[in-house]
Amino acid sequence: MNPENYVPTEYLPLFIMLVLATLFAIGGLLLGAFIRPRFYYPEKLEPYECGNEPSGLPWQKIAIRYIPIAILFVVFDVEIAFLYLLGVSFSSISPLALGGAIFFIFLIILGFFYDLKKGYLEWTRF
Amino acid sequence: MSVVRILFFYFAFVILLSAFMGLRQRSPVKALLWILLLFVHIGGLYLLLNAEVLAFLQIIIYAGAILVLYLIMLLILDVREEERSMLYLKNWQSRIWAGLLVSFFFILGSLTFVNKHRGEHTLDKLKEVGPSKILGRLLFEDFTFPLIILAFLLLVPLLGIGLLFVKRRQDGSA
Amino acid sequence: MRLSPRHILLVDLLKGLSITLKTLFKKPVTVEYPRKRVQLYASFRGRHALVRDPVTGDARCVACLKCSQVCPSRCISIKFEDDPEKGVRKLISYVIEALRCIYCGYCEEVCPVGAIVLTEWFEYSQSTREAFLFDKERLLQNWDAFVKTFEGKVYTNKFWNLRGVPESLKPVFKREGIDVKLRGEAS
Amino acid sequence: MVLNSNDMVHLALLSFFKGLIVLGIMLFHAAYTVYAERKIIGRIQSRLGPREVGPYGLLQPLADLVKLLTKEDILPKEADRFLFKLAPLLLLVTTIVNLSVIPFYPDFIIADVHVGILVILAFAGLGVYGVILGGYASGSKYSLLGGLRSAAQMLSYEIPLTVSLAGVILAAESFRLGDIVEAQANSLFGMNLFPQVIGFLVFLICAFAETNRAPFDLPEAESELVAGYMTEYSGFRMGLFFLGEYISMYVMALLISLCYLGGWSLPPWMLSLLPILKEIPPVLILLVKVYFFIFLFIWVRATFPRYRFDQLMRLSWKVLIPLSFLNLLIVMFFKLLT
Repeated sequence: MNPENYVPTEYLPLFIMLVLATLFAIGGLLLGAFIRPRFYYPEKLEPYECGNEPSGLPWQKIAIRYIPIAILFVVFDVEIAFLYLLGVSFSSISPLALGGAIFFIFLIILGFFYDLKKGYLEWTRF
Repeated sequence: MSVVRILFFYFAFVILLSAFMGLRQRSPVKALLWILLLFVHIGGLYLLLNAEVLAFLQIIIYAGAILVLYLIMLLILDVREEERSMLYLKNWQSRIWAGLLVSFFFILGSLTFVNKHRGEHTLDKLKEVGPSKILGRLLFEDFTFPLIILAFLLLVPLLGIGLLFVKRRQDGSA
Repeated sequence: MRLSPRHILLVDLLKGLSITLKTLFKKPVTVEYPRKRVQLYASFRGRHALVRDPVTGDARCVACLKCSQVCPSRCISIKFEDDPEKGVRKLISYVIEALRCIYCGYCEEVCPVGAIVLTEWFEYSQSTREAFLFDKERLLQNWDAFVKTFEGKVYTNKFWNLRGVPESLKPVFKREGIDVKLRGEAS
Repeated sequence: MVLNSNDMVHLALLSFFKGLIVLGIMLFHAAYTVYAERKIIGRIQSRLGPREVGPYGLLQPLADLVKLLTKEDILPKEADRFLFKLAPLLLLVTTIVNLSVIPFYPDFIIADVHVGILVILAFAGLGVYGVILGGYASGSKYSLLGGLRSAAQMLSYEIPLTVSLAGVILAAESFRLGDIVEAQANSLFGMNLFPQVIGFLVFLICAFAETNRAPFDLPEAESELVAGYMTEYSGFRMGLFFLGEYISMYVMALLISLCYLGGWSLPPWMLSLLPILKEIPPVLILLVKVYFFIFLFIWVRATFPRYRFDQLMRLSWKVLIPLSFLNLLIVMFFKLLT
């Protein structure tokens, strides 16, 4: 095998599936475009607000509570990447490496429990 | 030209294009979407390099987590359109700095460029053992110490989340 | 946080699931309406009607206004004039706004002559508001339409019999009912 | 693999037809799951469910399709036109692609890649964009809040889901779903369910939350958010969101069956007890498992009331994540013993 002309052909079907799914969705939309009615008037295009006149734009300042969740998600996602790699090579690595990996997981869990104890993850904190 | 070359040039072109378009785009959310395209194509480039695990980890972590964090941040901070005056490339000093930075990376890249494939992890071995297993073994055996440093790095945001709340408590606002 | 074995083993959740699973195999209560019908209860309060008097062929109403006074949603409006010769009131118009009616049945309860009834007729949907403005003629027609489907000979209404009022004090029609079969001879 | 162009065309055509078959079967299933859901929930509520269209209402999905196609397509005034159109596509496409790495049969898989589970996670991660962008682009307050909430929900539940999957990967030492099924068939209990009950439960609960199904159907909390990120969508675009939800239900049901219940294999003790079970075709075994989970999805929806948002977050961060790590430690312990 020569890396010069290596093509990851296993992933070709994945790509084909992607194209198929896109074609299906766009095809459905196009098919509908021919037969669906179009009777637009300004009231119909207004954003929904339970029948009231819409008051202001939606893009206003929203609670900051979503940010800790996103940050934690990033941290855990990185950790999960290593967890998975550890899972795959669990029985083929040396005890020392295993110890390092478990220390890695343990440290993150420790940080997580610190946040939990401090209550940074309470939704109703503020 | 072989298929690999064509695919490589496609990925490289889209990466450069989406980076450029992401910089040009005025709406931050759309700029973010260009960056999403960029990340997905970097994944494709990894795939061509026979780094399957890395390719999908790239998408999972960069596109699926970090960019989502940015997106949520954007929605919360209510930035619909970038302010014109905030364009930091307006003055010539910053342009020079940016140019120097780009050329630094360019030189660094060309210095470390290797035009042949070497090392013990050949394609055949990769196929035999499986790419994920080799990566895992390499990571945990040879890079145990950097891994532990990484753990401490990852601890920083976990401990730093509290800062978000401390500031708000001083305001007294909810 | 509450932590008990009951909590950890999800006993409550499983109980809920078992209840819904049991209902899954029970017979549905739905009656498929246009094909099957439910048996209406006696004196179901449906479309309004003015009883057609078998003798005169007109409404039995004597314009006493009790119904419009008692109506909680004020949907009955009556106009009348005094007839000086006979010394009785004469009904000019009797209008019910059916869309405002809440079907409480006070009007038929209070009526001293059994003129207004809420018939056991519920299929009267219309597509305009005006169609629900029942005047005297419409109300009489409603009665005729109802009588056609009515199987018994004598119409009595459960709501005519007020609790606590002795039988002897009730008007005759409330005791014996209204003879619906006479209608054909009178009109 | 190094292939010449002829082989490549062959592979492309083959996978194209495989993809068509899978897509067709899955769309059929999704349509009839809607029907089954209405029917089952109807019976649970002592109603009859759809009955009017065709015998026993069996043509109801077709009628729904016609309705969705002929419904007006409304682009709200404040909407970002491009993103508004992109969002449902993104969600549906990323969900459908997941099907290509799932084996339905020992040899029937569209893309037999080494990193099957990573592919599913990657595309599930991209699906979050559909939700957030749908909420952002609509230009409505309900949409934006609903989108943010669903995104927060999906992010919070993806962590325990992936960590409990790590236990499965640890047991099989492979990312490929086929290998995971085989490893289970050769294990002591024949399925991952028994050493990993905690992981199974955590995964099950997270599967409900990831697919935005009751009792975690916060985006569809009519009483507070109207229809969440779908509020402004109508017609076929809303249909795409719905289809995405139902297909992701199937992806999750398939994943649970493959990762925890042994997929198309039956545990060895069951086979030795009843040798006749060997005659059942493998795909039927998988189907029974998948249908059971689909039924469970519907059953749970008909039974449990919706969670409040803070309860939802508390459940994920305080209960499920610690539990999933506990599960992982247990699996590691067992693995070290053997």
